[in-house]
Parts: sequence; structure tokens; C-alpha cells
Amino acid sequence: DPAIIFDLGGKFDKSFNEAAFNGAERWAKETGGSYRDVELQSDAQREQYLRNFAEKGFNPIVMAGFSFATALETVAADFPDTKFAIIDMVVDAPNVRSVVFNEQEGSYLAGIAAAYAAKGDTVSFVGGMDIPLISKFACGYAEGFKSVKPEGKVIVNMTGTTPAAWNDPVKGGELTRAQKSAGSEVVFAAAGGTGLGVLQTAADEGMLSIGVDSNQNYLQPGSVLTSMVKRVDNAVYDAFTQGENLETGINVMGLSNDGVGVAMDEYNAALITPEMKAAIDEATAKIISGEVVVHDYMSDESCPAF
Amino acid sequence: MSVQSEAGRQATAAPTASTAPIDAPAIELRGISKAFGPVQANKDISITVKKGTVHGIIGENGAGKSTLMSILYGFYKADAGTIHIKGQEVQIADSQAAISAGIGMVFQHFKLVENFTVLENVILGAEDGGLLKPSLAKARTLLKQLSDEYQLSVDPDALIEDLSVGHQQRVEILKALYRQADILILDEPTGVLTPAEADHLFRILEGLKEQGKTIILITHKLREIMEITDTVSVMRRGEMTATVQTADTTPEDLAELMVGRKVLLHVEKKPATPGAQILEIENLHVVDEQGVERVKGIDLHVRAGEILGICGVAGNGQTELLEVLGGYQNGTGTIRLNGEEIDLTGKNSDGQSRRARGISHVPEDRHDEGLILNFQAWENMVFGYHHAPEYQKNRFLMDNAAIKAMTQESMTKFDVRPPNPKLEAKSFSGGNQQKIVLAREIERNPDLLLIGQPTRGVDIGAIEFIHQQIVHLRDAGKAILLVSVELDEILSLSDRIAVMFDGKIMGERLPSETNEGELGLMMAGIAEENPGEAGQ
Amino acid sequence: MNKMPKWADAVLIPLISILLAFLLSGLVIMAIGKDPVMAIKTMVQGAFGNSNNIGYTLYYTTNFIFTGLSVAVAYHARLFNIGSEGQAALGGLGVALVCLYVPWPHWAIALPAAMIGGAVFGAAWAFIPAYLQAKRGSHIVITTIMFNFIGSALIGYILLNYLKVPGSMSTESARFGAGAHLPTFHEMLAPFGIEFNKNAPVNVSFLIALLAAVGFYFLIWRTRLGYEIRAYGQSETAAKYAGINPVRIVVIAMLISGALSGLMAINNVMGEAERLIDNAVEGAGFIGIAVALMGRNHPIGIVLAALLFGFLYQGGGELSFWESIPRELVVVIQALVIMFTGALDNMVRAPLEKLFIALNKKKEA
Amino acid sequence: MDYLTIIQILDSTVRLATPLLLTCLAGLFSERAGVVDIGLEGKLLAAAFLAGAAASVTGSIWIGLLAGVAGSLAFSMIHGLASITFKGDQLISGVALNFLAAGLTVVVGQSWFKLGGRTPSLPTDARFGEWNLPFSDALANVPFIGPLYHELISGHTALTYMALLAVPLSWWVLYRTRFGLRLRAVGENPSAVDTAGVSVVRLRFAALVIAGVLCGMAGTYLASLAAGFVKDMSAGRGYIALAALIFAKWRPWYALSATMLFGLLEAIGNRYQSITMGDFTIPVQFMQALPYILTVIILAGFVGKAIPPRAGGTPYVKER
Ligand SMILES: Nc1ncnc2c1ncn2[C@@H]1O[C@H](COP(=O)(O)OP(=O)(O)OP(=O)(O)O)[C@@H](O)[C@H]1O
Ligand SMILES: Nc1ncnc2c1ncn2[C@@H]1O[C@H](COP(=O)(O)OP(=O)(O)OP(=O)(O)O)[C@@H](O)[C@H]1O
Ligand SMILES: [Mg+2]
Ligand SMILES: [Mg+2]
Repeated sequence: DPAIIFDLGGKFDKSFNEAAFNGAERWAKETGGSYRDVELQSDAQREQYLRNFAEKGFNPIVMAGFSFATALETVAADFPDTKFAIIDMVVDAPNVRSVVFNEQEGSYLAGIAAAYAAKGDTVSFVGGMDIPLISKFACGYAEGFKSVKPEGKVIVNMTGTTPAAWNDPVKGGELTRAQKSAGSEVVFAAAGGTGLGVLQTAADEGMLSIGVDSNQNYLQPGSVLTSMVKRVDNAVYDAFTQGENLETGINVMGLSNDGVGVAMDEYNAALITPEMKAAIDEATAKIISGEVVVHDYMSDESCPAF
Repeated sequence: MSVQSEAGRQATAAPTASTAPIDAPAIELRGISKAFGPVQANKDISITVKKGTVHGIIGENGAGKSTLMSILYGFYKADAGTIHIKGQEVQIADSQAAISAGIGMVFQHFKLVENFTVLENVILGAEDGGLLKPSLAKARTLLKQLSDEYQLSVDPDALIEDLSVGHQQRVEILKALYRQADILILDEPTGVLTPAEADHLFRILEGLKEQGKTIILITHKLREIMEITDTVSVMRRGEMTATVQTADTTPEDLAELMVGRKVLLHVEKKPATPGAQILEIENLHVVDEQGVERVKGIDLHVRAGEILGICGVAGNGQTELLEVLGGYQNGTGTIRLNGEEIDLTGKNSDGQSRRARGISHVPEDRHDEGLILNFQAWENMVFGYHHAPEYQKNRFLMDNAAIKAMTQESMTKFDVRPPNPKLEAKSFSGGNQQKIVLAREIERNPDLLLIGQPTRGVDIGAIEFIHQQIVHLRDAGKAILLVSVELDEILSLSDRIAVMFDGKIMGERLPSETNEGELGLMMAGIAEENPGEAGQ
Repeated sequence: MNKMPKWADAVLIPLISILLAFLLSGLVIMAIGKDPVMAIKTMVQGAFGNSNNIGYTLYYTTNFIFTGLSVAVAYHARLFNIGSEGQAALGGLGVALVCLYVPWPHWAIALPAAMIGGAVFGAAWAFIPAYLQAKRGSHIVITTIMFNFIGSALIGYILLNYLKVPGSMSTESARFGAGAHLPTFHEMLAPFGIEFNKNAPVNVSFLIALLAAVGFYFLIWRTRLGYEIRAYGQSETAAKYAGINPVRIVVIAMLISGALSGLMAINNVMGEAERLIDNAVEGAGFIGIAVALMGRNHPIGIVLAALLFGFLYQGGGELSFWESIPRELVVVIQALVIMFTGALDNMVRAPLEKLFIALNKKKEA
Repeated sequence: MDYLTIIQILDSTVRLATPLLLTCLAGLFSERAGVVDIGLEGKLLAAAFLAGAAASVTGSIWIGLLAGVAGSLAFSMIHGLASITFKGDQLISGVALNFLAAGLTVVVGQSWFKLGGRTPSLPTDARFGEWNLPFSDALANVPFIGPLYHELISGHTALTYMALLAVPLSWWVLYRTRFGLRLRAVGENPSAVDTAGVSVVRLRFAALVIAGVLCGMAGTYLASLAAGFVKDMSAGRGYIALAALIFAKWRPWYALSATMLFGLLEAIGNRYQSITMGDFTIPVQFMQALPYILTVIILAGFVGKAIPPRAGGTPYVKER
């Protein structure tokens, strides 16, 4: 059986971990198979749980989150016959599949959507904890926005520096209000539980918002412009489906293979104008073709668009 | 001596009154027992108090006096026994019930809210209606009446913490009167009072008695018993051992009843043979934290082998004088010990350096200063001297075994009961706590012993012992500076007496050539310095 | 004269309290539709079942011993140090700096240096609140809470801007050199022919923690400083009378407290992670409060309480691992244990006391 | 900084300060009665959870408020049981309650809603709406006072106005009523209250009931503002309220200023996350820590010694 370990945020974080969980559930439902999962409490448990699973013969073992890299490096070597999949990080081992996402590409599209939706030239971003991964989202978003409105302004705020920043919807709401009063019309939330407060406040304040990781359009129908979906669910689903014969190596999930994207559904149909749609499609094509390369913040920890 | 040990029990035989007879006793306790865990504080106690009388209760520390009265006041619940007030059996489940039965109590440690005003304290628990304003207004007028009637004047708007102890006590009495108490219990009321205040209190009590109120008075001072009570009960180890008419007994008899042996009520001492000057104080000033000048230029000296007694009404600078000498208050001026000047400020002015130079100090307040109540006796026995080399095992560790052995010895020597070094200080009675402090300070064999209120709240047996120890130290050629509000004590212990008033020395007297009256006047700042007497 | 024999006070009451806590926890487990007997089995098995599990239990225990001792030292001086969390975090920074910037040849040299680094940084983080309390009367409870927040912001900033490995996703420092690797129980016990799981994170720091507990005992009950700390804690006025300088005691007690918290980093940062991770303390500072209070501020009590919490942490983790019980259930069990052993112990004590008094009376009669 | 920005920052201050204020007043009643309450955080969380849960199920935030208050009250009563009835350690009890709330909200939430401890999102009509005071819209465009009235004074939720009203009310109760006198007395010297014939236990429980109600309101406010419960959403506000309480020297009006100050600092921190001055950029982390740093500075410089109620933290034990 396959197994999956969720990161400290917990499997119901309405975003990253939850997407992974959904992928596993979808697999279980479709194949009738069963799998095991566990949530972390502490950093020291990463290696412990990996081993627990490996020792009990679970295969493949998927872990949601870059923080598992260090633990996986040692464990993978100890269990050469077990296949592992790590999401959001590259671990160089013969029995590991590393799934990384080009979040910047999806965020770029979100930025374009924001640029078209905004009447003025200011949009904003609320991040959760201040870590490079979140800046990667912000940077792509800003680039996309500026590709449409080069003189425009993107306000970037982070909720905090501790893990509590993932679970403070009230503060998320306040940041959103502050951004609104600074002129922002569209806010992109990449902030876990905090993001729920952002989406809520945006709806209350008559702003548009953009969800993250999972499709969050339904959370505030008519107010969520779109969601920058990161198909972690697909990554998990794939890994589970391939089972013990999991293909190892690096697996980049970008626009080209539907790894990231912006969600279009009945909840936001009314918000998507034809021009916006056209611009998004065009950018998608250009990114896939390589004509446009969206800057990856993680590559040099800086962002030309800020 | 006509001891009616059976008095209590005889009273029990009186007809159980369903209809109260006119002259039913104000209070009748029958068979009261109370245990605190394994401690039997009261054993089958019966007592009858007639209306309109003053009834005294005496007994050693820990005999169970406070417990008995607290039961009557509903503070503790008795394990067994019944309470009859004016012939009616009453259930006193809490203080509210006691108050409605007309009982008021002034506890040994006042039950006042320090940062409330007098008025607020008085109405607390006895307010009329949900809003304070009418209650406060009513209390204000009533208080005025009461204080006029009984000479109990206090400023109704003063904060309790700003009042002297004597005034705080008045507030406690006013509280009881405001609640229309006609039975008033006072637990060691004079322990903290100056003689003048105590006299004032007794006048108030006389007044109350004349009004037909019944008063129960717990005290360690036989003089007070003789002076104002009509009957007196003696308690020992939780039992009521005797109840007698005050007129039929003598202090000596009472003391023997209490302690179970003959007690010396006056101090036996040889005349002093003063030697070299140990302590010299010149022009000492002390300003406290609030910026009030407490000591205003004092000159004093104490010789080896003499006891200098300082008397004065509390709050006239004696406390600060001791504190400066003991090293935990800063002052200005000159102090010399054995001819060498002492640092009054800076690094070497703390208690540790004072002790290192041979000054020992028995502080006025054993609970807050002299002892750590939660420390065991042996730990308390080196308190302040814990840096002394003889208590160190090596550079890092203290020699606990040696300290315990030393404590055991001192406790035996000073007759601390029980002589168990491992008991926490708080589980000793007041007198025994005081003996621990004394043992610690005297056994250091200091050149100068500072000693404040050595016998406050201590029973007669212990007082006798403590006084003997002080005299022994003097006879060993040490200098002793004694501060006490007890004129008796000052007069009988001191070789020389200085009176303090308003931060200054009003004058010095020899005990043989003065009396309570003169000292009392000087303490009030009235008498003038008589140049002929004190100069030497 | 005593109401109760010592053993009843020290052993019986905590035992009954823990039992009650587990009983109630069992009800909660039943309420969410699981089998409590199974759960307790899983927890015990998960915490002590094999050397791997024991290794994890002891690893957590080590953290809690350090923070528990830290809180207790301050408590003896009547200072309520809520700041262990932040002090331990800063200790982590100290340890990381020591380990990162010096190419240590051998752990035996690296460890003392790291201990100094952790202790100094932890103490430094306690110093300001201590100084403000002593000199300005600023309430130490607030200032230490504030310093927890400030500390986490500071560590985040330093990690992100100075220590992070460029190009890495995680907010964490580079891995320490091999010379800073602390021997785990596996490595320590192997020479004696004892097989201990090689993956368990428990390491030589555990022994250091026990030493710290012994040191704590001597400090508090055998030295002059400890005597003064306790005296000050019991009564400030009496301490002044005895010539004990309050400012000095407050500052020193807090420095020691901070240093003990900081020392925790040799376990989690140097011993386990071998690099500095963001939020490496993970609430151990707060658990330290419970450990100190439950351990009655005595080293033996603290070690036992730390072990109990280590058990709850590890056993609870296994419980959520194997039984798919939400990991927060462990927090509930912890809460109940703290409640019953810490705050509600009179509930157990009062009837027991009565029982013993009655028994004694019977014996006497 | 223009006028409108200031108004908006102040508006944000009021929103952020409201839960702090209610929680702080809760702590005030409890601690004034001599029961130290570091379990505020837990009560806040428990209330937020139950409020969110009840409001999402019933669709009425008022029922949510009832549930939130009930939850917080239950926690208060456990605290009372431990620290008043059984004379246990108040700090331990508080710590335990904080753990209990953190765990129980998620465990129960998961078993009820299967959303990982979250409650479903609250629709707009299951949240507190903004109250527009009379003439608010009419005055909106009047210069100066228009924005002041429309943005800042008007347009908050019912709970905000209740919180603000709670300040004078608390003051009045504490200083002008019999109950208040007794409550303050029991926090200073319980034996004085006892010997005056008033039940210490009952008074302290009454104080805890008030604390429970106020904390319940604060938790409900959080749940309403964030439109639902998310685990750990109290995010340390209980501790901040405790800090504010000490800051306020246990007095109602000061509590208002203290919580407003904390709210203001946070509002400013939210708005100006990084400030660039020439070549030097003040890091975000610094701005985020600023409220805490300022608290320490103010505490060190201006407040000095705050004297807590004297009997605080110690159970009232008559017989040992
Ligand atoms: N609240 C209490 N809890 C436990 N034991 C108590 C309590 N109060 C008094 N005791 C014990 O009961 C006994 C009687 O104490 P009590 O205070 O009545 O003595 P007392 O005669 O008033 O002494 P003193 O002259 O020192 O005031 C003592 O042994 C004391 O230790
Ligand atoms: N609550 C209590 N618990 C345990 N012992 C008590 C309690 N209250 C009093 N005692 C003990 O009862 C005895 C007498 O108590 P009391 O309070 O009357 O003090 P005391 O001996 O008169 O001392 P002082 O008059 O100096 O305060 C002492 O042994 C004291 O330690
Ligand atoms: Mg007494
Ligand atoms: Mg006494």
C-alpha cells in the first residue's frame, strides 16, 4: 500500500496539504485501494515516520513538503527497495521521485487575471509565513501583473515569521483591508488558514481575491477571481497510481503538464472577461513554448518585478 | 486561689433554654472540639461568659485561643459542640451567622483591605443595597456618631495602609460596632499597640462594657488581665484548664496555670558593669523611600556590658534606627563600631558586612524579616550568616550537616519546642519562632546586638526565657540596643533608657530614676530634656 | 504528627491523578469513536516498545528537562519565566553559530563550546527582562512573553538573511560539520555491546540534561547562591534583612534560567537536526512550565515529569500514527495530565489525607 | 500620511483592539477577584470554536454568541473548580486550559465537521454585520468629520460597541456597586471578605462567570470577523491581553488605552511592513516585532512597577 505524510500545517489546511490529501482520496476512491496517512507534530518525527512506514513495507511513500528533504536523504539510502516521492523539493537518490512545481508560472497567470480585473493599477499579495517559497508565488504574480501594467504596483505583505502566520485569519483580514485602502483591488492570498480570512475580507470589502493551491473559487463565489491551483493532488495521485514501480527522478510540474494553472469554474465564470481569458491563454502558450520565462524567485532569491 | 476548673461543665448543666431567660449568659460554648488535620487545636471546650462582662483568655502560644474564638466567629467550623448566644442555640456556619448573632471580632492579624478607605472597609459586607453611594453616606454619619460616643476617631477617607496600627485597630472595632455587635472578641489587641494606645483601647473597652456589651479578650499580658477583666479562662494544649474570677487570682497563679510551672514575672539581673564604648552614633539622619525624614539627627552610644533601651511610640524612627544599624536602610551621619567608622552607603553597607563586623540584629517583624516561614528551622538558623566560613563545606557548597548539628544544639539550648531542626519555621508558635531568631543572633556572639520588639505576641513562659538570654549576653560584656514599645520591658531590662519622639532623642533616663508616667509623657513629646540626668 | 506519609504525598497522589487524567482521556477517545484500551496500549508500546521508540521518548524528555529546570530556577526566585521558548530559540542560534563557523575536529571539543554558545545566547535573551524586572519593576511575565515574539522574529530574520543556504527552499541553516555530530545512544552503547536503534535521535545531551538536574539540585539546595535565590523567592523583605541584594538575585536567577533553556539547543539543534531550523523549539518552552510546576520545582520531579511528557509526546505521536487519531488528541491528554496532577491535586489529596488521619487514629486507639 | 490613512489605521486599530479589550476586561474581573488567569488564550479559542460551530450550524451569530459564551464559561468554571474549590495552582490550571482548548477544538471540530478542526465558513448573515450609526452615510462626504464619523466611529459590529460600553460599565460595577467593592476586596484580602460575612468562593466564581462571558464575546468576535474557526486562530491574543492587563494596572479605562495601543501598533505594523529609508530597509521582521518591542520599552520607561491585586494567584486557604 502507499502512504503519505503531511507537513506541519496538517492535512486540512485548505491548501497545500489538503490538495495532497485530495489526490490520495481520489486515488482511493477510483481504485478502491487503501493507503495510510499521518500528520506531523514535530520536526523530529519526519524521519521517524518515514522509517515507520518504510519498515512496515508501505510503498511508495509520498511526503508533502520540502522540509522532508533532509530526513529523506538518510531514509532513502536505508531503504533502497522502497520508492519515495517528495513534493516541492529535489532529493537526489535513485529511489526518489522529486516533484517540483513551477508556482511562478501559475502565479504569473494569476497576476495577468488580476491586472485585467483591476480598474486601477494596484493589486496586492498576502503571504503566510515569510519564507522563500511564498516569495516565489509573490514574484510570479507581480511579474504577470506587470506584464500587463508595467507601471502598476503590487503590494506584498507577509503575515508573520512564525508558523502561527498560517493560522491567523483575523490578521489576514486586516492586511487585506490595509491593502485595499492603499488602493489594491485584487488580493492574492498564499497563506494557508490565514488566506481564508483574506478571501473573506475581500468579499466583505467588495474586493476580488485569488485563492491558492486548491481551487478555492467556491469559498466566496463571485468574489474569488480565480485560484492559482497547484496540482499537488495530481502529483500524489500519479505517485499512488504508479505504485511500487514509481518512476524516479525529477518531475517538474508546470503549465505544460497541467501541474499549475488558474482555476476556471462556475463560481468565477462571471468574473472572467473575454480579454482576460485571451491574455491568460496567450501567456500560457508563450510560457509553454518557452517564449516567456517567468523568473523563479528561489533561483536567486530576488525578484525583478518587486 | 479559687480555681473552678469545673465551671464550664457546671454551666453545661443549666437548663437548655428554648425560651431565653432574662439573665441568660451572653455566650455559652459547649463541648467545642476542633482538629486541624492531626492537630487537636480545641478539645471539648466549654465556657460561659456573662453579659456585660469582660472575659479574658490566656494561654501559651498555640494553646488554641485564637482557634476557639474563630469558631465562635464562624471563621472555622467546629468538629463538635454547640454554641448558645443569649440562651439560644445558634448554628454559626459562617461569619455572617456570627454577625447576625451580634458577635464582632477583632483578629490578631487585622482583616482589613489595605488599599481601601476606612469607610469602604467598614461597609464591606454590610452594605445596604446594590449601590455604594447611599451606604457610604449612611456609614459616614453613623461612624461619626460611633467615634464620638466611644472616642474612636479615625479619618473615614484615609486609606488603611496609611494608618497606624492603632488606628487600624479602631477601624476593626468600628467595623464590629457598625454591625451592631454586642459581643466583641479581641485577639491579642495590645500586641502591636503602644502603651498610650493600649490605654486608650482599654478606655474604649470600659465604655463598651458600660453600654452593656460583652467583651472577650485574648492576651499574653497578665497586667491587662488583672486590669480590665472580670473573669479569666486559661487554656493549655487545646484544653480549657481553668476559669477563675479575676479578683480571686494573682498574676503568678495565672502564669503557673498557663505554663504548668512557676514563672518569674520580673527580670532578675545584676547591676551593669559597662565597659568600653562599642557603638557610637553621631548626627544620624534617615530618609525613607517616600522621601520622609524618619530619623532627624541622633546621637547615641552603647557600651560593652550594657543594655540601652529605646522606647517610643511606634513610627517615631526607632524602626529606621535599627534598620540603618542593621544595614538595610541607608542613612547619613557617622556610626562607629569599636571606634571604627561604618559605611552607611555603598557596597559595604549591607546586612552581610554588618554581620561580618559583629553586629547581630533581631528584627521587629519575625514573620516578614527575621524568618523565612517556609524554610526549615536549620535553614533559618543561618539566615544572614550563610556566608560564614564555618558553614561552608568547600568553596561551592554549604555544610548542611554542620548547620543541622549546630541548629539542634541551639534549639536545645534555647528551649525551642519542638526541638526539631527539620520543621518549617511556620509550624512553630510565635514564641518559639522568636526563640529561633534569638538563638541565631545571640549564638553568633556579637559585639553589638540590635533587638526590636523581642517579646511581641510571645507567651509569658517564653518571655521569661528571652529576657534571661538578653541579660546573659549583657553580662558576657556585649552591647545591646533594645527597641520595644513595652514600657514594662524597657524598664525592667534596660540599664539606660532613651526616648525617641519624631525622629529625635527626647532624652535619656536611668530606669531607677524614672517611671512609666514620665516616659509616657516623653514618648508623647511633652516632657523636656532634663540636662542633669542623662549626660554621664 | 504528619497528615500523610511521605510516600503517599510523593507517589500515591501523582499516580492517582495521572490515572484520573487517563480515565478522562479515555472518555474523550471513546467519544471520538476509538478504543481507549487500544489507545493506551499503542501509546505505551509507541513510547517504550523498542529502543527506537525509547530513543524518541528520551529525546523529547531531554528537551523538557532543560526547559523544566529553566522555569524552576526562576520560580525558586518567585520569577515566572514564560520566556523559555524564546531563550531556547536563541540558544539554538548560539549553538548554530558555534557549530557552523568553527570546523570542529571532534564532538568532545565541539560540545562544550556549543554548550557555552547556547547558554550564553539563552542567558542573554533572559537578561533584558531580568534587568528590567530588577531595576524598573517591569513585570517579567509580560516582558518574557514579548521576548518570545521578538526572538522568533529575530531568528527568522537571521535565518532568512544570513544563515539560509542560498537556493534552498527551507528556512534553515546549512548542516553542521561532521565534527559537530553528537554521539547518539546507538553510537554510545555500541562499544558496550548494547544494541540501540541507530536512528533514534536521543544523544549524549540526555546525559548532560541529567547532569544539569543534579547540578540544579546542588545549586538550589547546597550552595549559598541557591540559598539566597530561595530566600529571595520566599520573602523579599527578609532577603533584604539578611543582606541579600534583590537586583543581583533576580538577574542571576534569570541568567541561569535562560542559560538552561539555551542549553536545550544542544539536543534539538546540535543533536537531532544538526542544523538550525526555524521554530526549532516547538513549544518545549511552554511544556517546560508544566514540567516545572508538576515536578514541584525539584529536579527529581522535573526529570520524572519530563519523562511523562516525553512519553505523552512520543506515545501520542505513535497513537496518531497508527490509529489515525488526530494528533491534537495528544494535546488534550497533556492538558488533562497537567490539570489533574498540577491543579486538581487537592481533589485527590483531601480525601486521602482524611483517610490517613482516620487510619492513624485507628492505629493509636 | 494623509488624514484618510490615519482614519483607516485607527479604524483598523478599533477592530484589532476589540477582542483584546474584551479579553483584557475578562482578565481584569478575574484577577481583581484574586484569580490569576493565564487561561485567557484557551477561553478565547474555545469560544471562537463554539461560536463558529454554532453559527455555521444554525446560521445565526447570536446563537453562536451564546455557544461561544457557554464554552468560555465552561472553561472558566473548570478554572474555578481547580483554583477556587480545590485550591489548586492557578497558573497550572491556566496552562492546562490553554492546552485543553488547543487540543479539544481540533479534535471535536474534526469529529463534527471533518474539516480538520476548521468550522465551515460562515455566510455573511451568520456573522455580525456592521452597524451604521445614524446619519453615517449622510455625513460621509462632509470634510474632516465625515470620514471620522463614517469610517471610524460608525460601521463596527455590535460587539465592538458592546466592548467599548463594557469599559465604563466595568468601571461603574467595580467602583460604584456593592458587588464591585466586594470583588475588589476579595482580590486584595479574601479573609477580610470572609470575616465580613461574605462568601469568598461565591464572589470569585461570580468574577469568573463575568470573565467567561467577556471572553466568550471576544472569541465570538474573532470567529465572526474571520467568518469561521480555524485552529489556533487566537494566535496569542490571550497573552497579549494579559500583557495589556498588567500594562493597564488592572483598571478598566487603562485597559481601554492599553488594548487600543496594542491595536494601534499592530495596525501600523500591518500597514507599513517594510520601510525603506535611503539605502537601508527596515526588515519586515522588525516591523512585525515592533509592537512587542515597544511594549517592552513602554513597560521599562513609563509604566514602572504595576502592583497586582495582593491576593492574586494564591488560593484562599483557611485550614491547612
Ligand atoms: N488554620 C489552621 N490550620 C492548621 N492548624 C492550625 C490553624 N490554626 C491554628 N492551627 C493549630 O492549632 C493550634 C492552636 O492554634 P491557635 O492559633 O488557636 O493558638 P493560640 O492559642 O491562638 O496561640 P497564640 O497565642 O500564639 O496566638 C496550633 O497548634 C496551631 O498550629
Ligand atoms: N493557617 C495556619 N496553618 C497552619 N498553622 C497555622 C495557621 N495559622 C496559624 N498557625 C499556627 O498556629 C500557631 C499560632 O498561630 P498565630 O497565628 O496565632 O501566631 P502567633 O503564634 O500568635 O504568632 P504572632 O502573634 O507572632 O503572629 C503557630 O504555630 C502558627 O504557625
Ligand atoms: Mg492566636
Ligand atoms: Mg499569637
